[in-house]
Amino acid sequence: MSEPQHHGSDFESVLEEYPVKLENFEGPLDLLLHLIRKHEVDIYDIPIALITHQYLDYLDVMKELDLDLAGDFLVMAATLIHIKARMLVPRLEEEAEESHDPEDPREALVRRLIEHQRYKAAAELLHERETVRSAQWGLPEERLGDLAGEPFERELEVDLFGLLQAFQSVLKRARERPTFRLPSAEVSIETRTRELLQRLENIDACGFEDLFDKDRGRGELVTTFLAVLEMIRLNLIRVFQSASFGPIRVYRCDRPDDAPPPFGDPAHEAPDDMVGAAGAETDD
Amino acid sequence: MSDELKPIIEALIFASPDPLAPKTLFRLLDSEPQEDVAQAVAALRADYEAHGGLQMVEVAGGYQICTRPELHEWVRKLFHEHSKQRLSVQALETLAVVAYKQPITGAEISEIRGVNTSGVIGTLLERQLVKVVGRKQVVGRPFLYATTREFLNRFGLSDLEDLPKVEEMAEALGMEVPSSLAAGPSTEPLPFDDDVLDDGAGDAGAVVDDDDARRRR
Amino acid sequence: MSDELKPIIEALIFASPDPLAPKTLFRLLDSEPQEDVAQAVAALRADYEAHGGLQMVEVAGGYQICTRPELHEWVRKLFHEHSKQRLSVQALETLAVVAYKQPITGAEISEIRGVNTSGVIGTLLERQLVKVVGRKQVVGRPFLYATTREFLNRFGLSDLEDLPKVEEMAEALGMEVPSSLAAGPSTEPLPFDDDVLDDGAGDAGAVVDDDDARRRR
Repeated sequence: MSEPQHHGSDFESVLEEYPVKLENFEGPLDLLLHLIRKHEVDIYDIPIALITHQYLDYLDVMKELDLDLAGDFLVMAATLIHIKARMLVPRLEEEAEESHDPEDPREALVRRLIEHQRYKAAAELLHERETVRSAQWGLPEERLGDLAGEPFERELEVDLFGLLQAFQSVLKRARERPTFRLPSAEVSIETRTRELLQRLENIDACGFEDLFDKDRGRGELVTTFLAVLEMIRLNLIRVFQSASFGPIRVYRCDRPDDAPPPFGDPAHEAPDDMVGAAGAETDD
Repeated sequence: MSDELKPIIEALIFASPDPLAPKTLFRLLDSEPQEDVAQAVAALRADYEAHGGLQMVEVAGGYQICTRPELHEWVRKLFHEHSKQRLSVQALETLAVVAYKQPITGAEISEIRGVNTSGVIGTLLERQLVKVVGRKQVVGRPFLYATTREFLNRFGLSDLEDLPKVEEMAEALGMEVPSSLAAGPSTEPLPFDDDVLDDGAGDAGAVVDDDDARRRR
Repeated sequence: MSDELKPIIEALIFASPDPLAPKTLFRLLDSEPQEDVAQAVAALRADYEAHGGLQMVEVAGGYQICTRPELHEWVRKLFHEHSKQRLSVQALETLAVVAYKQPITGAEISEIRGVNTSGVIGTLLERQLVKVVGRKQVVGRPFLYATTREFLNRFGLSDLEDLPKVEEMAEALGMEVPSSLAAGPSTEPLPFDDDVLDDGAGDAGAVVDDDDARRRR
């Protein structure tokens, strides 16, 4: 029984795989922990002068390398210097602050470091759980519709953020939704007919879709379409399609003498068969 | 031999979104003789015959594990079971519109969302996330909907003023807020400056006003 | 009795879009005594222990049937893709803080981690691993974050109590926690105290989800 090549790699070396790169300190606490480990000093008895010195040196290196020196690192530098100062004058401090903080000035920092270290450990354990879990494949989402016997819509666990996001997407859609207008009075069918004829003047033929390429919005598209129908009726253009669903070509032709009168001619109401007849020629 | 293959084949058939064709199975297990694979499949099918609530069927040229037809009534019941914590995208969007635009009629919600929402409002009423708070004084006197106390509980809000505003969320996400949005502490509980939609909700007095309804037509 | 229930329960767990909570199972099978249902579930789990390529796990407060992790590489071949995208160290550490200290504000997370975390929280919100459960009643009324069901699901945890405990952690660190620190005069509660964890989880539950909090008792 041969196994796929990568088998096991995900499980056995979870901790090694955990993507900690000490060079890329996530923050000042990471850097401090690194220095403490590097110098093998006791976290509960940090030689504050040494560590502060090292920490500041590191910041200098970061500056030289032009790394993005986050403010968090500078805040920690100030904290270290402050602790160092208090270590140098412990008696005075204690009297000044009464019994408020009789403890080692390093204690608060140590507590933070320990806590931070615990969360790092927790993150590693979580990563381990994630690795195992991601190796357990559940029933694919696609199958749920079959099993439900009807279209399946997944329900989400929602929070305030989800609520706001949902509202934003509704508003976005509302803004993007096309507005419906009938052909506006701004461009009449007659005007559009003239424009299209002018375009066809020089080229003799073009693709059907090309006639619409200047149109913005549904209203203009409708105007152009009606103009095309009108032009067909007036025998100003001919429209051909090579095959079902094939491209439609539009050809200009000279207006014969027996052509019907123009659309909108007050002397002649638009005949009922106008759209039908023209439609038959464009269809298919 | 077949005993080692069976679990692998079972896992593959289970995890496959489509019926798993024998051809695919042979390819995935290409280090094994095809007759062994075929034999393991046969053995697995026999197991499922004797087995409990699931069965292995051959469909569309492949194998699939599914629930036994006699149990479909139970499965159907399951899919009609809705957790209180969860909402469909439809329901969530509708709830969001009610939350930020209340009080609001069903027709207004449908207009904002661009789809009919009556079914979803039913779901939200059933789950007590929205309630009817009155009727709008326009033709047809439609119901006005608003969110409930259960809605506040559900989202950990003490009152409607607690609803997040867009700039706060941007902050929580570590994004830059366009200055137009961040401008000034609004006394208005509603979060959006939106030309099209804000008027109606922003002015609570105007919501139940005829003018407002006319403007939307 | 349990023999008749087992196939039904198996079909339900198999077909459930999310891990099937015992509560839901009891409701679906409300004509049966709960102890019979519980017994049938236990028997089914035992069957799956002995069984082939699938297993029954308890995750995110419910039961789920899924493939055995040992067969991962085979299943992965089926999808010609690598596993789900992993979380960054930043995201994992931030999640750990939220998980143990929930409900917690963004500022509190940054304080503990020693770095600004707003960007990471945004990522976690988007991936639905944390959620906003309300606002802290202090100046600025910042959002309170907690972990989601998806968080439990992603990390294979049955509930928040299933989070790794302090002893495991100390072991992973290879260090001892001195009693002075563990029980120290800190005004700030240490995070991995069970009491603190329980309270935190209970409170968060009480705010967002009564059912859930009750279930944990």
